[in-house]
Amino acid sequence: MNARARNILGLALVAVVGIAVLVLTPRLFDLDVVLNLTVYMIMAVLALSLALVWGFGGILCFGQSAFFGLGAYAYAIAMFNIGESTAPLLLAILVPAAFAALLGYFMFYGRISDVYLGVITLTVTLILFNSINSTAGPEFHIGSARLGGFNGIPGIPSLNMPFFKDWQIDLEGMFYLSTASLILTYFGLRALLASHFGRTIVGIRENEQRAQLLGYDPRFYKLATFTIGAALAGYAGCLFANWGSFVSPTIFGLAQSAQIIIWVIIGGRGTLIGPILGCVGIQWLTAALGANAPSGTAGWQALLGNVPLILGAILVAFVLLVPKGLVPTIADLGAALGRPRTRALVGRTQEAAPR
Amino acid sequence: MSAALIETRGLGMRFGGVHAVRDVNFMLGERELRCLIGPNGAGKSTFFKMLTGQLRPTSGAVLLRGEEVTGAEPHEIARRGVGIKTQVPSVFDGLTVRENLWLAATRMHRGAQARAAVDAMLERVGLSAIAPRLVGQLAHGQRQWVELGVVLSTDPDLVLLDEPAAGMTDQEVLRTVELVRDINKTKALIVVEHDMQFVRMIASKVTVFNQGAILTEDDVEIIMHSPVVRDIYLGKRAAV
Amino acid sequence: MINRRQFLGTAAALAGASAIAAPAFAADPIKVGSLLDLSGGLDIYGKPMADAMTFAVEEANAAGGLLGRQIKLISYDTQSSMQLYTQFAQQAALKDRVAVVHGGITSASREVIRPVLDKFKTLYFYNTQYEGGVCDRDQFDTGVTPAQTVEKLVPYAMKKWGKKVYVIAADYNYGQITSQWVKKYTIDNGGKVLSIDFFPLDVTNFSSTISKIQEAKPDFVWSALVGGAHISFYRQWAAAGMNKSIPMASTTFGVGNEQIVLSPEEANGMLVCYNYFESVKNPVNTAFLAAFHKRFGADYPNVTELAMGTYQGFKLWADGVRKANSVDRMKVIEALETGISIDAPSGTVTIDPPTHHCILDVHIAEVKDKKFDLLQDFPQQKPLDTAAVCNLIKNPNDNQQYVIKF
Amino acid sequence: MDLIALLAIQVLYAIASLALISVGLAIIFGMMKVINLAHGEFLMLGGYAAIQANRLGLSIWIAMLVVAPVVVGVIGVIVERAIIRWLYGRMVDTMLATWGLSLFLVGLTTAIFGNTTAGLSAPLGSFEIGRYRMSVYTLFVIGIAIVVLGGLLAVLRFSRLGLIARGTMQNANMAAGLGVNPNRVYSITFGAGAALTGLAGGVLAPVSGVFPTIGAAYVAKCFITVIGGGASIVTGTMTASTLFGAVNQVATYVTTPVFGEVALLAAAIVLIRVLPQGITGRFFRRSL
Repeated sequence: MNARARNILGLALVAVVGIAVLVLTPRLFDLDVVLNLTVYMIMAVLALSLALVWGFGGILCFGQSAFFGLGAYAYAIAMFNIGESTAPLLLAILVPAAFAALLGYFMFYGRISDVYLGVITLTVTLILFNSINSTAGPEFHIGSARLGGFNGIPGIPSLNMPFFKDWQIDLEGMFYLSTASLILTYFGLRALLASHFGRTIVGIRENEQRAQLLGYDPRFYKLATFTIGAALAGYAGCLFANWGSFVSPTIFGLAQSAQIIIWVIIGGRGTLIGPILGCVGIQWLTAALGANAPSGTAGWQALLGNVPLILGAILVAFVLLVPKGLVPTIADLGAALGRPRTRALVGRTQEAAPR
Repeated sequence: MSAALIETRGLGMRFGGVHAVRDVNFMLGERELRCLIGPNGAGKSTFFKMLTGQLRPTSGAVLLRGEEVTGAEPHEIARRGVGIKTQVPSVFDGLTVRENLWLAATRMHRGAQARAAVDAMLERVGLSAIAPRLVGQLAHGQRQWVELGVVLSTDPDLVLLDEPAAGMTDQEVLRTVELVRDINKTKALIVVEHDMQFVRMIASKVTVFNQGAILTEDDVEIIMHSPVVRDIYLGKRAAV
Repeated sequence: MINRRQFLGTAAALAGASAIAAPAFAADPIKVGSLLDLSGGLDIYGKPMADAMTFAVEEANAAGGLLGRQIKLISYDTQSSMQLYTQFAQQAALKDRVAVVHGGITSASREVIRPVLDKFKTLYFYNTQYEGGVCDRDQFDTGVTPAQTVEKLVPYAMKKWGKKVYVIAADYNYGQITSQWVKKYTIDNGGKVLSIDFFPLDVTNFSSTISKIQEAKPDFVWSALVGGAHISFYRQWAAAGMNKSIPMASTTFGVGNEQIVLSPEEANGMLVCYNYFESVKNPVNTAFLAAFHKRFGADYPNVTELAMGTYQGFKLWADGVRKANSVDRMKVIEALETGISIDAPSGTVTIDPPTHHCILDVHIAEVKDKKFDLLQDFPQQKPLDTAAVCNLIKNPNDNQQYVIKF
Repeated sequence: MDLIALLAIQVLYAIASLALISVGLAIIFGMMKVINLAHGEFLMLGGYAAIQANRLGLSIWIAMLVVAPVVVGVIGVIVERAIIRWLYGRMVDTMLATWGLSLFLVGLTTAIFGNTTAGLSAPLGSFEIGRYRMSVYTLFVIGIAIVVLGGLLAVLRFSRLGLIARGTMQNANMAAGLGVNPNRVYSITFGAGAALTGLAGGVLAPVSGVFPTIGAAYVAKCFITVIGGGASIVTGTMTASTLFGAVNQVATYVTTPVFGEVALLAAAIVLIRVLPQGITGRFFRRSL
């Protein structure tokens, strides 16, 4: 059937583009471009983690940055104590996942939903931020790693080939790793969503009651989704800690959480490619606005260089005018142009949160 | 004793001061078909919600094949073979008809088997033509059929139908009747319905609810002519 | 910790690339990078510094530029975000290929960009007063350190008010380490620190702290509070009528123009100690202020300590370039290590070769009606704290921030 | 003894200020089931309104108690017309849109006022409790909180507006039943909520100072207080802020402000877990 054909075509396209970026960038561009792209790729992985949890699982998580931060900190702390990056890398995934599993059990099995979920995830993020932010004193350290409070942890050793301590990854290696991670994450999630599990979580998002009356336990599925998302975010955090070789509490902050949600909104809930585009677009915009900002600029220029202003306007505009986000809207337009149906699993409901 | 597929003992539900259901002792055998009738607010839907675990009874017990399931989670009860078609069609609007049925069928089968089951069910409820459509875009009647298909796809032993004929055209009603009879060949059903014609066509035995309690329980013809029932309920619908 | 070999490799490849990609004509301008927070929570510090940098560059260009080339200022707004500090530092070093980077405000931001610029062999000037201890041949720190200010202000305040001190400080490197210095000098002068309380930069409610202080009954309070939110402490302090009964000394008050934001009733009588005040009397300063106000308007609130640090940082680097007659990183470093010295608005400022910090004048002043009255001058103070742990002449490959033990 | 008195006042103050900053949000949430994430910025705007008015020579009292609520109230009505109205029934989208609004307002105020903390000096001077001195203004804030909540209670209970409001709280159509256009009720409600928020912002300006990003420090607390309080406006706000305020202040005194915050947040999580519908979702159901 042609829907499936288009589907495969789409996947192939993504694969080609992804691999092209992976292979060509370092050959065509200067190192600074490569480095910037590296961080975009890392953030895109983070965007995908929320795309899964919120866009498909329907779980509004204001605290995705908490897992991102936990991953980064777990890696940094473990790295200073162990020095060989295999275990730290795993910890960066396991710690956030475990934390999410606990929190998720607490929330989902406590029948807490949509807005209240938002409140709790938000609150947890703030707790982490406040706590970590007030650990500047020398008394706060885990093993040989000082937490550093507001200043964070600078000079984090970079990843090495598993079990080969001296075979450390360099800047280009970092780019290859991040880009490959993004590509694999994308296809991994596509596979997950095509699986029975994936369709079930979408079903639960669509109609929790019905899913339950069919014998699916929403609490379990939500918990699983939440945990997978956290693990992914933690992995992104580990990459981020490598990219800048520092972590600081701001990655727990509200601003960070806001960013992630904005990426997903703009790209579109219920798609994977959308959040990636949204993420890269916004990141690029933020950096572009900040570059070459001489002092004493005129009022209106100041407004243009004013990142929160622009981001805020974008967010409001999208919620009001393009609530589904770019990709689904474009897909719908495509559908409107005489196509019988587009990807059915694209979120059709106005409200992504479960009813 | 073991004959009973589902049984309730002194089942009761109170919201604050209100007794929505009180002391209901109900019993249904394997492959039996029962109609529940009674005026609005008689507690029929509440009763259903307790059978399916959507509500936790404030008193009494629900037993499936002699095992107590009182206050179990809805999905647990569903997994023990109880399927319900709710009053307002409850389906996955964002998914296609096929995906709706597939999600239900995969509770029992996997892979090719599931796909086969889905195709069969599409045939059975006459939805093959619109299988790729999004359910959210279908008409009310069609969504009713989708929900029926979804419920049956999980292959339950007990099917609860809450006003299946509501908002259906006459020949849709007839098709429903056939379907119900067909289902009843292999499964037990409890049907809540106002339309007495419909009840007459499918049921032999009828349970009458009134003010949250079972008023009486008897053969459909007798119920039809019982003055008491007539007074509390059928009075206004005698003409039907 | 960091894999040197790889980075050297990269850097070498890079140098090669740049040699091919951008052959330097004498004509094309010298690029100077500036990384400062012009938005977000820290721009109260960043904006004045950016203005000073703009002024310094324009002044230099008006005077014919450097080595006959014009200077092009490339200014980045890091938006108080650590990620952007990294990103822009990379951009400045690799894309713009700037000759030097001036900037960084908090120690956090400095420690984020320092490794990046080391990595890509780009000279780095950090022009903010800070807690001291950074030892890195690739970097110069033109701001004052505790040994230059705290060491003077503590005994002065103790002589004036008494020996019992209550310290409140911002909860990060600067606050933590500075308060340690305060404690050290208080004890050295036979005084006693009653308590040290730390506050994250976003705390705005100090009511319970104020009553704790009242309980402790110190002779004076030492404030190392930082940032916009902490201004509310001074307000609440005054509102409780405490500024009448317990005086206050600080080496952070005024850096964010607090003395202008607060009313005289709230701020008067506070003792501070810095390298630069507008009220410093010397011809260079008079000329500077005249020119600066001509550029940024007569109503420009105040040239802060940090702004002056930035201005002087640029001047020092420029002299280094002239002396080296090149913008090459190593040549400039060696030139600066000869102990270059300039006549700046704050007085003579000299590079201290072993530490890459500055020898400069400091002044104790008192807040008086939104201005600073100079009380006492301490000419040519050395960065003794850093000197105690850091000698880049002896071991030029040293590269870390020492946390000085007491 | 005097220490006890001092602490008592501080706890009262913590409660009062929490109630004051939350009540506006509570009105909007209780009546419209709208979570306004730009609430913190409304507080911030109230602060700036008061300060600017005062700079223009108005008495600080007029500036705080009249100008601030009026200005922010008007802004509230505009926001309701421009954004909220289009998103009714889409709780999450409303949340996101208002979040965008909050970013926008932060950017705008930064562009206008810059990041330097503006502020008023608190009037009324200070008084002594035994060995301690304390700002009289603290008592004033407590007083304002009492007046606001009391007044609100009276309005809801006795005025026609209150009747309509309660009606709308039960269900939106009821307002229509009372022959009132729900849209008008909504924009009035939102305006009123915003106005009270502006008032709070104005009143707290002298205590905490005002800068564009200060909203972030408030919004989470308000958010939590309202959710924790549950549907009924006055009782919910009062009970929740009493609980959280006390927890916060005590923890702060015993340890540090940071731990005070954390304790508050932790308490909130537990509360929501135990009472997902908030305090008034379980107790005092019929209350306002």
